[in-house]
Amino acid sequence: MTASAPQAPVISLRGVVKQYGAVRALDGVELSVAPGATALLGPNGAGKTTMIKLLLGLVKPDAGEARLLGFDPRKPADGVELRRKVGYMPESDCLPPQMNAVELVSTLARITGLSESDAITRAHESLDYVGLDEQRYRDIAQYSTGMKQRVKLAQALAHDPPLLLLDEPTNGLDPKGRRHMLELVADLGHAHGKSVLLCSHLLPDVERTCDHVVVLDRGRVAASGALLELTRSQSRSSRVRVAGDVDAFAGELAARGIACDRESERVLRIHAPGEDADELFGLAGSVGAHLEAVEEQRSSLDQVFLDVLKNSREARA
Amino acid sequence: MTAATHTEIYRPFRGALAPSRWAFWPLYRAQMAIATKRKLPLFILFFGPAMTGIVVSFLAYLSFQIEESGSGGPLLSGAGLAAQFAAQLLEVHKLIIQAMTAARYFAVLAMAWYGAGLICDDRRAGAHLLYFSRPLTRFDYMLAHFATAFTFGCFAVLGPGLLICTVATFNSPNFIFLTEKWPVIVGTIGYSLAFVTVLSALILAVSALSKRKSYALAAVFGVFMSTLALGGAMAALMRERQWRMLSLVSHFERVADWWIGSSRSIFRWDPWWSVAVLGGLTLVSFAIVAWRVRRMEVVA
Amino acid sequence: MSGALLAADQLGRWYGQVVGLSDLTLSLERGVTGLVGPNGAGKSTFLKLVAGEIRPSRGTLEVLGLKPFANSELFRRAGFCPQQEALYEDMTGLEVVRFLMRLHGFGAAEATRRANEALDRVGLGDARKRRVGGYSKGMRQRAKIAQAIAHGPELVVADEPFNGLDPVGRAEMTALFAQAGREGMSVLVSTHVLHEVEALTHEIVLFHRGRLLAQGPVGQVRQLLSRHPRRVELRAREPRRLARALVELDFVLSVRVAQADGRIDVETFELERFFEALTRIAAELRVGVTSLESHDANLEAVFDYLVA
Amino acid sequence: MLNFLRTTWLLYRTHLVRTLRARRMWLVAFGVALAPLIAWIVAQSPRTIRGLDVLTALGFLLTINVMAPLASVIVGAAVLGEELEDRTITYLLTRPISRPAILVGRWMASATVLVALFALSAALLGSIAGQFPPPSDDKYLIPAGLTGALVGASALAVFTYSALFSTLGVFFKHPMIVGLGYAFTIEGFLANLPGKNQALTIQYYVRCFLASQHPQAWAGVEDVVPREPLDAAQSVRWLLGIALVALAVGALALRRKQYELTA
Repeated sequence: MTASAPQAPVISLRGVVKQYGAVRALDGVELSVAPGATALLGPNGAGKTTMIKLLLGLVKPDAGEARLLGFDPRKPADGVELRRKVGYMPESDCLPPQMNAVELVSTLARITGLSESDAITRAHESLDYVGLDEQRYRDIAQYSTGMKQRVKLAQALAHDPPLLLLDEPTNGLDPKGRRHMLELVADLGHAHGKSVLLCSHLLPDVERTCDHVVVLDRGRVAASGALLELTRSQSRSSRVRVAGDVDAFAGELAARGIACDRESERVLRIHAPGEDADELFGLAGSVGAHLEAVEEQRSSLDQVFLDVLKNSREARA
Repeated sequence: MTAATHTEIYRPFRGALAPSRWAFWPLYRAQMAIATKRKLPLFILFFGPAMTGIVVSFLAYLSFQIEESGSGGPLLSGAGLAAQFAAQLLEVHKLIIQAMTAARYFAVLAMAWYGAGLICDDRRAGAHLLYFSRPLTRFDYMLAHFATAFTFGCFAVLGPGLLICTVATFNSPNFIFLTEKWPVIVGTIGYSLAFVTVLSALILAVSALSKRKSYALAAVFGVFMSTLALGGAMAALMRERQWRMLSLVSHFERVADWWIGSSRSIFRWDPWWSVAVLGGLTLVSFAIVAWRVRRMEVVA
Repeated sequence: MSGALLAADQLGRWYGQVVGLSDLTLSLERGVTGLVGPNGAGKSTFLKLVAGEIRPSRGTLEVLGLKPFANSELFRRAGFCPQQEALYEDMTGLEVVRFLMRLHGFGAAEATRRANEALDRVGLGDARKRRVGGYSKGMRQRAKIAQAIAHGPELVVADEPFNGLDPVGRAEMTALFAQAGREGMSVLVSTHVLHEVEALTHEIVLFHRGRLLAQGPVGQVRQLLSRHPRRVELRAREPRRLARALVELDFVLSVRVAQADGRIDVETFELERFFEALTRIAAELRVGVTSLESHDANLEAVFDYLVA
Repeated sequence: MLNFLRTTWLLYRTHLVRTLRARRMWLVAFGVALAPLIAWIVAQSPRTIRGLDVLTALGFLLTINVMAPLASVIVGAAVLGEELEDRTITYLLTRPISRPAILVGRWMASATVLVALFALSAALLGSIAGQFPPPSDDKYLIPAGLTGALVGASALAVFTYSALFSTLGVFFKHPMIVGLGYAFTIEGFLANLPGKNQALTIQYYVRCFLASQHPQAWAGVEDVVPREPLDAAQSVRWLLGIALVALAVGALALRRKQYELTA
């Protein structure tokens, strides 16, 4: 992602607090989200849903300043106008079972302000985009989880909003459905200039679709930044699977003074100094072995997520 | 389908996004579409009102025919004729009152069935998340649901009433039914609209309070049957009709007698009392609905 | 108890015209097994048949040697964690598990002990004293797993137990099932988030359109697919030079160079010979190979081929 | 057989606690308290009112005719119907227990609560009615056993109604709606028709039980006394018979019933 000129942030929150009785759902959130695809991560109950409701203008912050696409969710007029510019895909079930997909998406589009004919055409266009073919005329009660998730995305797209709030879009989907959904999200986030705020627990999904990551924990921003920076590991090491005489290869490495530890019978983790693995290939060849896999070891987002949570809690303890 | 193919399919929307003044209208249309999808309940619940309308219209038609066929007797003089017209008009008037009483019972059934699930089913399905994440104010949301219940009420009550009045008007010789009995027609329409408004508000409030449609139905039946029984029991006990005021149904009958019926009515109390009670009930119901919808908008 | 954990013979079940399971012949041994398949492939129907909630429309099924439908003997020796979230909302977590344990015939004290022990194991701390109505999705899932293992069954059947859990919860539950497996308890887990199954077990059963598509360790399932070429993904500083060299190898089917990030996708029928050749070429040409991955080992690739 | 009894006792205890804690109990409690409350209010009024009328009018028109079926529908539907709708039934169906015990155990809990509440309400009503000034003409004296009869009738009514509505839960997805349909349209219509088809309703047998013991006391309230009432013993046998048959049918069906709770 070439760093384009820093545009105005899509979402900016300063010192936002939201209290539900004794529970502080949002505890002084400082956040600025640039256009493009951003992931909002956090364990259950970290305040993600509250933040989404705040961004939709459904919930008023107790303190602090919130700006979404230039609107202030606190002002009622802005609140209504704001919701015309946002597509929200809820995490929980939210589809009325007796309606069919076309009825639902066109009705919701009309409520947002499209004319009757625009609403119908947009409904069909969105449903085509999410790949819901002729089932769109059957009642939603008979839909599988996958089809429901697609209708949820379609209704968020119908009025072509510049900002999409997607809450766990791949929840309950099988691999095929999940990959299709991720392709849509990645495509929306990058090819059409839409900004996407994606909440998800499935970190592999986030890695495939988002450029920036914000980690929320107990109502506070524990970490935020570009995905690549966050996951660049400190020491460069690579995981290698070897076929043939593994011990000889390990011996060769040790002779060269290259530190390596044995992860499993045929997998070694090597802290090679060099930029690439050519030297390793050479070494393997020399002892009659060959390499079957070479993986540059970046700490996966799971690891980052767990570490960030750990030290954010230690910091607080 | 790799991502590349998606770029062409997604077409940005070039149309204008009009500021939606009538945001309640599409929601109302959608609710009506859902309700009328299943034809069986529609038939069962509206068979009664339809029959009431047709049968009573036929009776009204018959009562005017007797005059033309004449009983073979000498041509009645002017006064005799006028007396006969008056008798027929009174006859039709009584028919309308009976029709309205029957229609009321069917209306409660139909509106309870279609109205009870309106708000609680939205909450159970989670659909309010979709509605309130759009520029839909709480008032629009309530208005859409109110209009749905109101529509079914009109079909059950206003429908038969209007049918009977029209048939009576066209069959009465040179429209004397219209010229002389127009207060009855106006009264029928007024009463039907008032009755349906109060009932819609009550049912919406019950729907907003209950968790499931079945509980809402039980509550609506409960309110009607228990107040009816209470009124009846107290009246029998105290041997005074005044105590009928405890029953909701009696208030509706009192207003019906006052607007449509003849002046003397089996109920003694001043009709304004009933109007006050029903009006108050409607306001309280709207307040409950507004309060619950407010909570729905915020809580997931 | 020896013998197969579970044996199905031409098992079929449908709801009206909707086919849940069309013709399944399968036998599972003890241990941890992953049940994988797209939405609507028949996993939930199969698990309901195993749990004895519904009867087969056709064919036979035996679990632990017993006919499952409403079979108390089976329910004593097996625990079930259903897919839906509903639980007794007005009771607390502890009350729910203790009540269900009483139904197993345990005395009051024993039931409480088992309930607490199971709730500790799933990590539902002091939330067990709170009403289930207020539980988050993750906590509900833990309570459901607790009621399935509290009576120490031989077999635990769980339908999508990781749904809605965050990575921390997911890792803990995977560890719990793996530990149960090590303690000799057979575990049958259905899920379609593939990287969870990989962490949990190698033994998978693949469902598709109500039929058994493949069964066995992931690698072995992969072998079955000789008709699909193997895909290898390479990254190098000079992708073009490396690609030119690879194309000349006669056992390489196709080479695709993705310009943006210097990625090369290679398809070949003989993986072994390709790796040997690659080691030699990389050492000679010094094109700066940074990563080498063959998509075959991980489950998603296997799943793709089978289900595509 | 031992498993059946043990499970029934267990489910009885758990459901009893849950029923008392449930929010719907407020609705039922209000319905039950209405008659004695009104009687107490009427007692304050200066007018001379006969205790007999208070007992018969409120006892029958309010409690037996409306509150008994309504409360039974609300509580009865929760025995099984609600658990099916929430799909928590799977937790019971996969336990080593006898399935009929689920229906019987839970119905007993509901019946216990209903019978206790309604008997209490009738007794309370009887005692309040007793305190009214004695009527001038002793034809209107409250006969000795009348309160007892009302207590018996209320208890029998909810006993039978709850059995019927609980069993509906085994067969219908929405037992509440079916129950309401039966209670207020079928019973409301048939029970008040002259002629034989009254016998199709539970209300008829309850009225026979009431009217057969003190016919003259019920003269004041219209359509209580059916044309040829059965005597008290016969109507009790009918009511208990209906309840047991309903439960037996439900219990047997539950053994083989498959609940396809597809998502």
